[in-house]
Amino acid sequence: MGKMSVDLCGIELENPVIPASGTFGYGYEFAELYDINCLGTFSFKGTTKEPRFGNPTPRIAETPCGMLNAVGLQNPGVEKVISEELPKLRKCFRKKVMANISGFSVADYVFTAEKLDSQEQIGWLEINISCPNVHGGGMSFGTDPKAAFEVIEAVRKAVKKPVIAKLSPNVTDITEIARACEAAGADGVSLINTLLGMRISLKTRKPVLRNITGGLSGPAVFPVAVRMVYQTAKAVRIPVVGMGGVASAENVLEMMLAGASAVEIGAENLRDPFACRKIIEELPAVMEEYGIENLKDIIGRA
Amino acid sequence: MGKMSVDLCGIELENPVIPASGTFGYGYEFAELYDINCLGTFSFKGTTKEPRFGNPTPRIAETPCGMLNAVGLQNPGVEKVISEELPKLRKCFRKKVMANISGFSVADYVFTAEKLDSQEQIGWLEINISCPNVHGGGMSFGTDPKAAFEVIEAVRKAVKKPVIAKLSPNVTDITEIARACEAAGADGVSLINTLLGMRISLKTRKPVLRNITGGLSGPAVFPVAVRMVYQTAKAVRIPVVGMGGVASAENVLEMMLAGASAVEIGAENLRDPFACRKIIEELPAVMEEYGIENLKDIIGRA
Amino acid sequence: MNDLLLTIRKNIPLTDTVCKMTLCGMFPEAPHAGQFVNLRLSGHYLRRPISVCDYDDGELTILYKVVGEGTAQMRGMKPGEKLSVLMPLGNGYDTAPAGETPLLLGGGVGVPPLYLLAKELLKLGKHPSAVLGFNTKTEVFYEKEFRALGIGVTVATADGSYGEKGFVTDVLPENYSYFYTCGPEPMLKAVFASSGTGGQFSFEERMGCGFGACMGCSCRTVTGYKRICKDGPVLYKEEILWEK
Amino acid sequence: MNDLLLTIRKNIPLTDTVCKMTLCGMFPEAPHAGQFVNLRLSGHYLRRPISVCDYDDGELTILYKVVGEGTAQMRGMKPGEKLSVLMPLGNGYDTAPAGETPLLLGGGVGVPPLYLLAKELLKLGKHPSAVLGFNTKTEVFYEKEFRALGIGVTVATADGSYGEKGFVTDVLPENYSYFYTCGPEPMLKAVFASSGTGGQFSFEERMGCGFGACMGCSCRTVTGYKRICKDGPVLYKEEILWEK
Ligand SMILES: Cc1cc2nc3c(=O)[nH]c(=O)nc-3n(C[C@H](O)[C@H](O)[C@H](O)COP(=O)(O)OP(=O)(O)OC[C@H]3O[C@@H](n4cnc5c(N)ncnc54)[C@H](O)[C@@H]3O)c2cc1C
Ligand SMILES: Cc1cc2nc3c(=O)[nH]c(=O)nc-3n(C[C@H](O)[C@H](O)[C@H](O)COP(=O)(O)OP(=O)(O)OC[C@H]3O[C@@H](n4cnc5c(N)ncnc54)[C@H](O)[C@@H]3O)c2cc1C
Ligand SMILES: Cc1cc2nc3c(=O)[nH]c(=O)nc-3n(C[C@H](O)[C@H](O)[C@H](O)COP(=O)(O)O)c2cc1C
Ligand SMILES: Cc1cc2nc3c(=O)[nH]c(=O)nc-3n(C[C@H](O)[C@H](O)[C@H](O)COP(=O)(O)O)c2cc1C
Ligand code: FES
Ligand code: FES
Repeated sequence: MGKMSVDLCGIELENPVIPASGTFGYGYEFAELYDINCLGTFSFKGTTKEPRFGNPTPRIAETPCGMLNAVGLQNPGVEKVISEELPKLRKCFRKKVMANISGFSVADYVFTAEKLDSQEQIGWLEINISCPNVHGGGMSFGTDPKAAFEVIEAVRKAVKKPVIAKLSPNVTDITEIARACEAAGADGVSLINTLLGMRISLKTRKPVLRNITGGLSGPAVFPVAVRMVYQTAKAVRIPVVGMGGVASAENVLEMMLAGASAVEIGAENLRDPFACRKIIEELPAVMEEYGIENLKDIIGRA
Repeated sequence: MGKMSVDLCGIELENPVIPASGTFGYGYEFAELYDINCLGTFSFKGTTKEPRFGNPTPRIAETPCGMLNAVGLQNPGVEKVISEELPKLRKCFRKKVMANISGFSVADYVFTAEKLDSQEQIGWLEINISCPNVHGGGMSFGTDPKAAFEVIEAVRKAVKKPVIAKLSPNVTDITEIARACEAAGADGVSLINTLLGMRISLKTRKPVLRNITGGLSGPAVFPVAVRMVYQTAKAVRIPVVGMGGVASAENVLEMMLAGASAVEIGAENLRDPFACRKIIEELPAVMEEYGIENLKDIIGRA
Repeated sequence: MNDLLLTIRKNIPLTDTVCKMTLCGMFPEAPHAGQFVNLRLSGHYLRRPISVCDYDDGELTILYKVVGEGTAQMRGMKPGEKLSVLMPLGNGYDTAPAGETPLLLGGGVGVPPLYLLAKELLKLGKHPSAVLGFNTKTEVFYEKEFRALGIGVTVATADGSYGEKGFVTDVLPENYSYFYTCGPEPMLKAVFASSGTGGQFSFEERMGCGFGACMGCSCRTVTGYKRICKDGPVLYKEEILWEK
Repeated sequence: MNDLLLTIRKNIPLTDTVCKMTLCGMFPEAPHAGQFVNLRLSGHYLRRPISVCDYDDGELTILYKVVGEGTAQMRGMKPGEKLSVLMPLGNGYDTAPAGETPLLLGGGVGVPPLYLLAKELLKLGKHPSAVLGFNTKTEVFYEKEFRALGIGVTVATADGSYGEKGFVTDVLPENYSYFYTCGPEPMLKAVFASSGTGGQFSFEERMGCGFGACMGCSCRTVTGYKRICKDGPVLYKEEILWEK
């Protein structure tokens, strides 16, 4: 067990760095660039029961220190993920991967989770109850503690692997949702998904995104994410995976001090495809700079 | 009526630019720098019934494209504001000013609002039901539609001047709170106050702010603010004052397209004390660039 | 794809709004016509995608139009400054189906990628010709450079202030074996409607990553979903589905 | 207060971590000792407050210690680069109560403001002397410059590797008429406890604006609330309330 290793729901990660769902595809674009086995693990693109094209374009807008996306869960559907993506991934990634799952009904979530649960490559099921970019699903589960409880309980009962509930920041009290997920049997929570935002073009006088609103991510949201991770880590006993605006080894440490057992990195992968590798490489020096011997020691110590 | 003029609850503003509460003091620091009569109006520092020192320092932290503050409503109390600040202000500002009011109970709010309502200099009462930096007050009114209704209704009944409810973005559905305020008789709403955030120092391994959390403002929050203004303007009939991360004439126009009748500018005044004057000076050229003849024409047109 | 730190060698205006930037450095992988680069600009979160206009060992040329904050910042950059550049990106034009007399149809800042394409086609022994469309005389650029390649060049301006009057589709030559086009969407649609041969179109879309990771730039095609940045920006005529 | 665009003339290291930057430009208002400037750095939202170390018509000198991102960026800046600077800020030291033989007590990067103060006191015909405290020999800076003013200078290092061994409070001279101090808070507290005369203390606080608008830097004093940036950074000994 190295000084960077952490435990995530009973599975050891060599380091806490996890590319976040939706920013790392199913891994190969990055595997062409570097050996992605250096990652703690990664969370693959949000997968649904049926294939989805997602929202019309433009799906991307720039914001100060961040970006909006309204991809809308484009993915080939769980069957194809299992028959095509996972076998390809196996060739370049020998660790357990995190499956990110979305749905539009409890039955959807359970269907997709069960399928993926049976895949040996998969280590964790990250249940996204917080996607702001799909209408009539996703986020509504993540903004109501009862709905969150229901979906997480149903998934938990149907699967064997650890279930991590991915929470929305677009709520009055994220700890309320986190506690509902814990009560429903979640083995962990991950947060934050994107903050709902919008940009308007002065040239067209219309929203930049065809979907009107989109999810804000990137460094702009980092302080909000740190706060929510801090609050949530104090409110639940299960591990918290922190994310939102992480862009450096220093940010990883800050998230862990706030209470994160592991840290996901999203938008930064898009600006700098080598970001996660760089952060992993820089971690030991930055740990030394701040007198941190073992990453496990700082989790939640702020 | 100039091409930049707008109407705010029956009072005409020469232009829509309003320095936001807490970032412009009671005006004189800026009046020493330029003639602040160029402003549409300004919203003075949040005023409470009793004097307050606020929170212990450090109260300020830097974030990517933004800042956290946990000032905690430092102010000399409503009596002194009336006896000392307003007379000084009268010497450098001849327009109606916006009074920003906070409290810890409905009675507090009503007390302070009544006092300020009787001041001729004051044009609007901006009722801050959203300050995230005070414990046991402030924000709880702004995160619960019933509490918001109660305080706004009580203030509305007690005063004559237009009442503008200042809303918190730290809620699941800001339109629900806005509608409650409208139902309670608010003449307008202003949004957003700061998003709750946090930073942790790697050197001390403790939160940077003594108050632990603080309010995030600055360009980082702009897309969240635009989205909330857009949603709120569609949900209520009363005017919406937009703010959050506005830092340029272009941002002012974007907020107005989203639905703002006037625009407040906060943190940018702190980085650049001349920001509001610059924005007002630049507005005509930027309006021309985008073919806008009259600002009133673009409100809510996105 | 590599993440390169390139040095600006030249950065000069060609017209009121279009500038030419040349960048030098080590290029582990040569870009092909129709591929693009993605530039990181300080103070801007997302990179800016710009087509490769020309490439010689050790020097990359891009032409960009100033349309917003990022390109305005680029215009202000000085020789010697460095830029982080992800490249080469995208599929690029497929020269295999060109035939003997391919036609290059460029509109505005759709012109740049066709320049390197013309060079590549010439190297393959083809006889390309080009139609370059602009709004008005003062916006014309790169005519001389295309002519210097020794190929036939027709310039069209929408207002007739220079060259032929009309859109590129108004001045199409009688015979060509295949076409390659890049330009604003209305032009692409017009080309699609009026062209008699097969051809390839280069598209633009707002991008998150530019290398296929985020699904920010997807479009529907006859053969399924494609990412403009990775499976494009060049699509074959047969694949295209026009939306909206 | 003015918002000035100043040009870096020099930017050189004095020690491993402390650098000296001189800035030139038009200064409509001359700063006084104990006042500070607030620097805008690209890529950082808040300005960085730094004391005025020296000022001559047309040239401003600041000394800064590299402690974080902003100061690290400053270290990398080159002569000719421009900086947006709000100045002068704060009250500065009050020289009226100095008496004939005022003592200047500086610790680490608390030393810089005392340099201009020494010059001002000399101009007033006073006979200041200075005690400059550092952790260790390699961190000592500006001793020569203080000596060049022709005043008595004692250097103390906590580890005794240079000058006297100890803290500034360990090497206080017997007689002095008044004192002025700037340095880390533990030092200020020690000076407060051990000094026999009246004096003034310069404080640091995290700042939002630096000019009195945001209430980000308030502290309690005997005479009420004060803003470090506007009513300070210098407080009289009699006003100080130590918190925590
Ligand atoms: C594959 C590809 C090749 C391109 N090649 C060229 C070229 O050779 N020369 C040229 O002048 N332009 C080219 N463009 C368009 C160029 O990317 C945009 O003009 C540029 O990004 C605008 O940036 P801005 O900051 O000035 O504008 P802003 O409007 O301030 O940009 C805001 C955001 O929108 C994005 N954006 C704005 N317009 C476009 C657009 N048309 N396409 C994609 N993203 C956009 C920006 O990248 C940025 O993220 C190309 C675009 C693509 C997708
Ligand atoms: C009135 C005043 C005068 C000062 N004079 C000097 C001087 O002459 N020389 C010198 O080296 N330093 C001086 N300082 C301290 C200097 O402001 C900080 O070292 C500097 O802001 C650190 O910036 P950073 O980006 O490197 O650090 P970071 O830690 O990355 O900065 C993060 C944020 O915290 C703030 N911050 C960090 N440390 C301090 C601090 N000690 N005081 C106030 N804000 C801080 C920064 O301004 C920034 O907003 C002075 C501070 C004040 C308040
Ligand atoms: C382009 C894009 C696509 C995303 N898709 C998903 C997704 O499919 N499932 C999911 O749970 N989160 C998705 N997210 C959210 C991220 O996983 C992450 O929670 C969020 O972006 C905050 O982290 P960041 O600031 O580091 O990007 C997406 C984010 C981006 C930017
Ligand atoms: C230092 C500071 C103090 C503030 N104090 C108040 C206050 O007293 N009352 C209030 O309603 N809002 C207060 N705010 C919130 C602002 O008025 C504004 O709603 C918020 O900062 C978002 O705008 P911005 O991003 O332009 O700063 C304060 C903000 C800052 C930065
Ligand atoms: S821009 Fe990210 S997939 Fe194309
Ligand atoms: S820093 Fe704003 S009042 Fe002092």
